[in-house]
Parts: sequence; structure tokens; C-alpha cells
Amino acid sequence: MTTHNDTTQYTSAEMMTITAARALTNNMTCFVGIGLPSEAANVARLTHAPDVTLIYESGTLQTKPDVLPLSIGDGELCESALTTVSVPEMFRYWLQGGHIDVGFLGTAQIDRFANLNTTVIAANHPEGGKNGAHSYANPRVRLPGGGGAPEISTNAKEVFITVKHSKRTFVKDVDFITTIGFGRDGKGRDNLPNIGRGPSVVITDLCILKPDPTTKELIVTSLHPGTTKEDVIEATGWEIKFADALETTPMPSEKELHVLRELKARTEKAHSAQEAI
Amino acid sequence: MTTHNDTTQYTSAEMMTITAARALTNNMTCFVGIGLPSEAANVARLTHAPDVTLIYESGTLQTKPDVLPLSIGDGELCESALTTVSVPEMFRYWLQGGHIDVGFLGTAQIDRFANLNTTVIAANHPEGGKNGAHSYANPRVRLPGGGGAPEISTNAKEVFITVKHSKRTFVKDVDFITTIGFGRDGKGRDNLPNIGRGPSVVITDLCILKPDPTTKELIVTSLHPGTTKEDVIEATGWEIKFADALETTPMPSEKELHVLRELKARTEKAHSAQEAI
Amino acid sequence: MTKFMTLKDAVATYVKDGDSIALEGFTHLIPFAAGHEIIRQKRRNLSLIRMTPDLIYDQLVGAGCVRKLTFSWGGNPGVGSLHRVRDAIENDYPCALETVEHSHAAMANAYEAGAAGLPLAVFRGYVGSELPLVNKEIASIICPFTGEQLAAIPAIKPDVGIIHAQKADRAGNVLIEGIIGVQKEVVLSAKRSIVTVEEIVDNLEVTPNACVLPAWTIDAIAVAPEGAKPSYTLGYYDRDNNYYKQWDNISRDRDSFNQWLESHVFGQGDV
Amino acid sequence: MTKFMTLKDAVATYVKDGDSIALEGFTHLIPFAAGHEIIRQKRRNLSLIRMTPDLIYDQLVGAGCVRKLTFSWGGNPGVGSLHRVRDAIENDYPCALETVEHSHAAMANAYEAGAAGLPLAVFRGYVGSELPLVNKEIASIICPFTGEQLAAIPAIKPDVGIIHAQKADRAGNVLIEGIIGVQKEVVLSAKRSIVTVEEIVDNLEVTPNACVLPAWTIDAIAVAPEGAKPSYTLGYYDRDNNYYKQWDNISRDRDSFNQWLESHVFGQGDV
Repeated sequence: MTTHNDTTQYTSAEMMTITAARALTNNMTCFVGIGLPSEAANVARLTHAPDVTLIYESGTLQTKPDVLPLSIGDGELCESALTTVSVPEMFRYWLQGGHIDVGFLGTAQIDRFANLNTTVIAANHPEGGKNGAHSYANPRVRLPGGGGAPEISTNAKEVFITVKHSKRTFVKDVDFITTIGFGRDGKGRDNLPNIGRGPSVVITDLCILKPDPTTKELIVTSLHPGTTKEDVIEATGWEIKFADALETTPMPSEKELHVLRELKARTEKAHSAQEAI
Repeated sequence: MTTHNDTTQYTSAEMMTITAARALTNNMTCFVGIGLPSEAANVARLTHAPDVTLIYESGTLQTKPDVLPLSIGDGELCESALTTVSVPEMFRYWLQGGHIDVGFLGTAQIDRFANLNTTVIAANHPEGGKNGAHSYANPRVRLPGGGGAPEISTNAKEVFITVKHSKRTFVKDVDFITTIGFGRDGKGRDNLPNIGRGPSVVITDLCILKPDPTTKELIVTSLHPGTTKEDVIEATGWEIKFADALETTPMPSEKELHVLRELKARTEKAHSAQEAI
Repeated sequence: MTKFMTLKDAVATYVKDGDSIALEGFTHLIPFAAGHEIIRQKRRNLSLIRMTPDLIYDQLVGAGCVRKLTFSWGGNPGVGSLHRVRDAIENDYPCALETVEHSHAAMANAYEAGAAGLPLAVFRGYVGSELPLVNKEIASIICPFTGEQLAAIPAIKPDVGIIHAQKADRAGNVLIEGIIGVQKEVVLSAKRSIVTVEEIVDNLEVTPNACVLPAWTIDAIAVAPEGAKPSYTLGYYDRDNNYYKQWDNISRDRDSFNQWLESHVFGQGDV
Repeated sequence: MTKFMTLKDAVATYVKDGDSIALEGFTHLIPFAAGHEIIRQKRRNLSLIRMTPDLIYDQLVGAGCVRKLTFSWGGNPGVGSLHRVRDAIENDYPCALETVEHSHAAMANAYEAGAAGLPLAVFRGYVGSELPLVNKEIASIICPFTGEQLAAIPAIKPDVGIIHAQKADRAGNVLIEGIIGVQKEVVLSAKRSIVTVEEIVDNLEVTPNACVLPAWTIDAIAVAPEGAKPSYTLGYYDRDNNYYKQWDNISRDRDSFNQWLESHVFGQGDV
């Protein structure tokens, strides 16, 4: 990691978070996943989108945490929320009820059709996953599981994904579809009633990807400053395509970097000021 | 109506309410219908059953009104409740969830199998109702409808009914089954899963009736003091049977009458102290 | 923000002829002011939905706004019949009124299902009742795990949901407190929603799990002090039980009702 | 009243070998003290249910109490894996562990259905997910009105529901405040229930719609100050995030876990 005492230098992680934050606008209701999405969502709220509505699956509606939560149900989320509802109400009325514009998710694995896997990494997958049940029965790594993601992805109007780019993460076919992007063939959302339009953008530490309007395969639409096509090709487990009108992602602004660093410093301080076991 | 300045005299309505009150015991949870059941339930609470749990369909849990509510959702019910939940929660978690010992209901019509009708009085019913759909299409009197009763009667563990005794009310077959007692043939609860045992007692201003353990037909088990078998036969629309061991209902006690009269006086005073239209 | 409007503008903007509308409030917080504004604006052919159509729907029906009524208990609580509703059903006066009749449990579940974005409500209901004989909306499903037959009815998803509440903050978040009925469900399930409030405050000052509707779930908020009278607003004023009793006389007769309508509704307005 | 008991007596009375048990609390109010008492009393063959089996279930599994785990997200939030759970799944240590895996929406709905006395939960879920391939509990129903296929799973109705809450009054009514998760549902759906509380007070001092469980829904109430640590109790103490971080090291190794168990669980007790 580079040092970042000034704002002409920044890390790729900071670039990712700030770019992800920019995807949110002021009038959106966003169902926030813990970790990277939570960081990005709160940077958005503290910069260009002060009125963005953040909702966590713990039941906290319209929350404005001063420090990032370590868990999805930190006290900070409840204390700074407009109100807190039960978890069944959160999933029934607020998510399934159609009140969420954006579901903001992270993942352990993502494939070319933006399907997400947070269940198992398979022990052996000769040609990538493609057989979820087989992978499930033969795990190499057991991941935490789906949590809220399977229904966030289908009941929110659209989905943003933010995840670090690597060949281990960006695979041709996920070992297990925990959460649908566009299915094994890109047609998984076709002709289904009452389903959101799915992933519209994936933000990594290297680039921005969006699904091709027709095939739904993820293609690179913008490279972060200093990233080359080769960097992305090297970090992606399928033959990644690039948009004809490939853009360069704007650099983080001074204000964005300042807000993110202050937020992380406050968070670090708050979470370490606690007794030992 | 007789005057009732002393407790050796009392009205048949007072006899009914106090007898109905005695059916409740201290450890019961009771889902209370408005009107006669509400009056009886609160007399119980103010006499022998101070800890009886009263629940109204407006969402008020464990309420202890000082005056009787005119409607099912008077402010008094909420202000004196342990807590107040939403109406969907009341019907889903508290009633359907199996937490109600007794549903306490009134009615406009009741038949020999304790089926209740609060929907329509039919225009003509040559041999009593028996064809609910026909009655519904040809009403002489349109009643308010089912309200909470249809599910109170099936989801509470048992049902108490209190209603004034008359030939108009006690009919062989109700014109319409709004709320099941034991069905058109007395077998309506047989072999059904997850259903309460239904009406266990009917308290009128003349007597106490209970369903025959086998046939489920209502029979008189106790006559109120001063009531004769002929009085009951005269006021009942079917050939009413009397239990072999026919009892005489105990008279209201001084305390019971005092509590009931005070409650009604407080109620009268509270409800009249309001502005005109 | 455009969210804050006069009640007149809110009804003009969001309530259309032919809409399905739920004005809810379980005895408490009944949105009478909004109902009267709908009468003043002479909306027609409305499909009204309400668990307990009491005076407010008697007034809307009597004023000729309504062609269909979905309900589970229709009466003047503790007093008697709704005479205007009866006159419409029995004599088509002032126009014919179709009715769809449910139980409370059914409607509470149908509102819940509407708020939950589901097409149907599933519950253990109508067992042994003859209401399914006369309401063709009532169906059933079989539990795939136990084989039990359960009642199923369509979710309620009105075009417009209208409620009254205690207060809104300046951002348009609304607190409902006391007997909350199905009010949250009505707003969340409706395509458009109007909330009348007693007052606007700087801060709602609520406990962590209070029943608060975020501003973004509401289309219009109108300040309507005493907007629930003769119903009541906990913390503001009591139920006017005498009004309910006197309504029986006013509504029994077409002329006295029409007189009341002229003086108490059309003669008022511009809230 | 017998409702108030020591935690030791409550667990001895209401938790049996082989029971299905839900100890709930969504990050907030996790009933650690009750979990440790179950370990001390050496219950075996438990079927544990919990949306987010974090440290408390890692400890119960590591202590050999558990044969089956139903869950929707298993991890140490913000830290990593549950090493004791993984060791049980992968190496049958200290005994084999069967798992049933759901999504959060599914489990939240299943708890709701359990509280509602229904045999199944119906929701719009699992669309496109492969979890139905590996969890045979997941079925579907067809909406009789729209033809839409909806997910259906069995309601959760545990033998024992255990939660931690802020306080009880002397009659045994309990206030839960803040992130209330599925705690009300757990108590209402369970055959038997135990609630640990920070304290007993004369008066709960609540607003009208607070989340209060009446005394008659609870079998045993035990006072357990700091009974949710290292989780937190809103209004009493904060989450001990360091404990969660350090658990990663303690739990990674069987010996260090067993040492911790001896000193921090078996060495304590008689709450």
C-alpha cells in the first residue's frame, strides 16, 4: 500500500471505494451490504449524496453512521437511524415490498454473467463451476453463505457490486450461484415477473464493468487511471471484453479522499477503543 | 327494567353480564369482542380475575380500561395497554399464532350448533336459513359483518358467547354462517387440523347453555334465578333441551353488582362529556 | 419540497376518478378531513377499501363518490347501521354500490401482503364460514409440507392510500403512534399516498422502534389540524362519541344528510 | 412467580438433549450467557437455528452440544470464519454437524410464519439461486390469482427460543429495544422460551408501540447482567469488537479453544 498523506497519491482500494461511492445519487434508497459496499455508501453520503437513504438488513432504516459498522447490526447503525424495524419487516415490507432502488453487494466470486458466489469454493472445478450442487458437496473453502444477497439481488430495482479484481474472484463460471446476476447463460432474468433488472455496474480496484445490453456479459467500460487493459485481462478468469468507447475513470477528488480517510480513521479509533478478551 | 339501587334487586342484563364475567379466570388470555363481551370481561377483571389478560382486535395487548370502550379502538384501550401492536400483527401473531385462550363473542343470531350470524337476516327463510348464499342475496336486514369473529372462533382455544335470549336471536339454523360454532350438522370442526375446540359456553339473560359433548347441540345447563324452563322454551327457536342435572345460576354478589354499576356509571359519564356535532 | 401541499392540492394531484382508495385508521386516526376534501372535489366511481367503513365511508358513499366497497365490518361502532351505505346497497341511492365482504383477519393479511409486495395473502381463515360462498375472491392453497388447506386472498394494493398521523418532521418523515392499525401497510402498499398530520415539528423525538414512515414512502403531506375528528388523535384530542351517536339521526334521512353535506363539507374547505 | 429463575435453573428446566433451539439476536442482544450455561450443562444433540451463527454457535458447536445447524450467514462478522463450525463440518470434530442452509429473507420469513402459527412461509425468494438444489426444504407454491411461482419453506417452530433483552418488569413483561431482529418471533413461535435480561425494573416506561413481550409468552426470565457480551445491549454496553477479532485466534486451534472453554465457561457459572 502506498502512503497517502497527500491527495495526489491514493491507493487502488481508495480508487475503488470512491468510484463505487459515485454510483450512488442523492435520491436513491440503497440496501447496503457490509464491508466494501458500506464504506462506499457512507462516502457517498458524506460527499455528493448527503440525502442518500441507507438501509441495512438489521432493520435500520435511513441510517447515518458516524463510523463504519464492523457488523451489520452495530449500535451505531440503530442510534443514527430514522427508525429500526424487525428483520422480518425489513425483508418483507422494505426489500420485497419494492422500496429499494439499489442493492449494493460485495462477493467472494463473480462470473461473466455477474452471478455471485458467497457459499463455497469448489475443491476441483475442471472447467469452472457450472455444477453448483457438485461444488457444494465438495468444497475447498466454505464461505459464510448468502445472507441477504439472494433476495437483495432480485427484489431491489437494480444492483451495484463492488469487489477487488483478481483471477481468483473473477471466474468464468462461479462454483455456486448464491445470488443471481443474469444466470448461467445470461438469460436468467428473462420473462420473470416482479424481478429487478439486476446488476447494472461492477466497480473494482482496476475498472468499471457493465453488462452488455444484449448478452449480459460483463464488459469493461472504464479503466481507472494508471490501469492498462493488460492488467484487467491478467486479473480476469475469462476473455474479458472492453467497450468500444472505453473511458478513463476520473481520479478521486481531494474532498473524496479526505472524507474517506477521515471516516476510516474514526472507524479505526472507535473499534480499537475496547477491552481485550 | 327494574330499578337497582340495592343489591337484592338486579336486572336480567346485569345477571347476564355478571354470569358471563364469571366464565373468565385469572390466568386466561381473552380476545374481547365489543359490547356485551367487553362489559363482562372488564367486570371479571375488576372482580375475581384482576390479572385476566384482555386483548382487543385494535392491537391493544393486555389492556385495563377504566371505562368501557364505545368502539373497539378507543384511546382508553391503548393508553391502559401493556403495548399496542399493528392489526396485521394482532391477527397473525397473537390470534392465529395460538396465544388466545378464549375468544369472547356477541352475535345477532345463533343457532342450535352455536353458529353465529352477524352478516344478514334473510328476507324469507321458510325453514330457517340453511342456505347462506341465498340469504346473502336476499337480505331483510343487513348486519355489520364478520369483523374479527370468523377467525377468533377458529383460532382461539375456545369460545365464550354472550347474547340476549330471544326467538329472533336463537334460531334453529342461522340465515348465514358468518362464524362457525359446530357447523350446519354439528360436525364442522371434526378432523380439522389446527382449530380450537369452539364454543364451550353461551351465557344469556335467562340461562347458561353448553354444547352437548356428542351432538354439539346447545342445551341449557343452568337457569338464572327466577327463570323457568318455559321462559327459555318460549325464547328459543328450536326444541331446546335441558341438562339432566339442571343447575340454578348463583345470584350476582353485592361486589359484582357494585363493580358493574360503577363501571357503567363511569362509562356513561365519560362518553357523554363531549361536544355536540 | 413539493411533498408538503395543501390538502386540496394533494387530493387534486393524487386522487382520480375511478381509483381504488384505502382511507384507513382503526377507530383511531381516521382521515376525515381528507375524506371531506374528496367529497368537495366530487371524485366519482371510486373503489373504496377499508376494514371498518364507519362514518367517513358513509359520507363518501352518501355523497355519490363510490361505486364499490371492500370491507370486513360495516357499522357505526356502538351505535348502529351506516344508513347512507345501506341506502346505496338497497336502493341504489345516490348510485349503486357493489360490495366485497371479508373478515378482519383476511383484510389485515391482505394489507400485510400488499405491503410485502406479494400477490396473495395466506392465512388460516374462513374455516366453516359461509363468506367464501359469497365472495369469489376467497381461494385456498395447499401447504406443500403438511397438506393443510389454507385460505388465500389477493393482496390489497390500492391506487391511493390515505392516512392521518400525529406529526411530520420538516424532511417529511411521519410518526404514527397509538393504535396504528394497518396504516403503515396502506402507505407501503399503495401506488400513491397522502398523509395528513396534526402538525409539522423540528424533531419527531422518537424511541428506536417507533412507527415512523420515511419521507420517501409518501407522495404528499398535508397539515390538517383535527383532521381525524370526530375520530381521535392520541396525544391531541379524544374521540367525539356524541358525534358518532348523532350521526345516526343525520344519516338516516336523505334530506338531513344532504343538508349536513352542504353545510359541513361543501360549506367548508380550503384547508 | 416461578417465571423468575436463575439462568442455571431456567436451562435445567427448559432445555433438553435433542431439542431444536433458536438463540437469536441480530448482532445486538445475542444471548451469550444462556449459550454458555447450555455448554456448562452439557446438553447434547441439539438442533441449533440462527440466521447468523457467529461466536455463540461456534462455542456451542466446539463444545460438542450440536448435531445440526440451520443458518443463513455463518461467520465472524467483519473478521472471518467460524473455525469450530468448520472443524465440525470438515472433520467431524468434536462431532459431525449436519447443516441446512437458507437465505436471510427465507429465515426471517420462516420465523415470521412460525410466530403466525402457519405451517409455511411464502415469499418471493431464491429466484435464480442454486440454494434450492442443495436444500430440500425449499419448495414453491403457485399463486391462485396471478399464476406466479413463489418460494415456500417450512415455518420455524423451535422447541426452545432463547433471547436476551434490556429489562423486565416485576410482572415479567419484557422490553426489547433497538435492533430487535427476529426476537419477538422466536419467543412467540417457540414451544418454550427463556429470556435473559440486564435488570428487573418497577416500570418499563415505554411508548405506546414499544416491542414488549407480555409475561405470559415467556416461560422463564433470568437476570443476566452483561448477558449479551461480547455482543451488546443498547443503552447498557457496546459491542466488544476486539473480542470478536481475538476469537479468530482462540478458535482456530482446538487446544486454545478447549483452554478457553475451561477457563471462560466451565470455570464460571452459577449465574
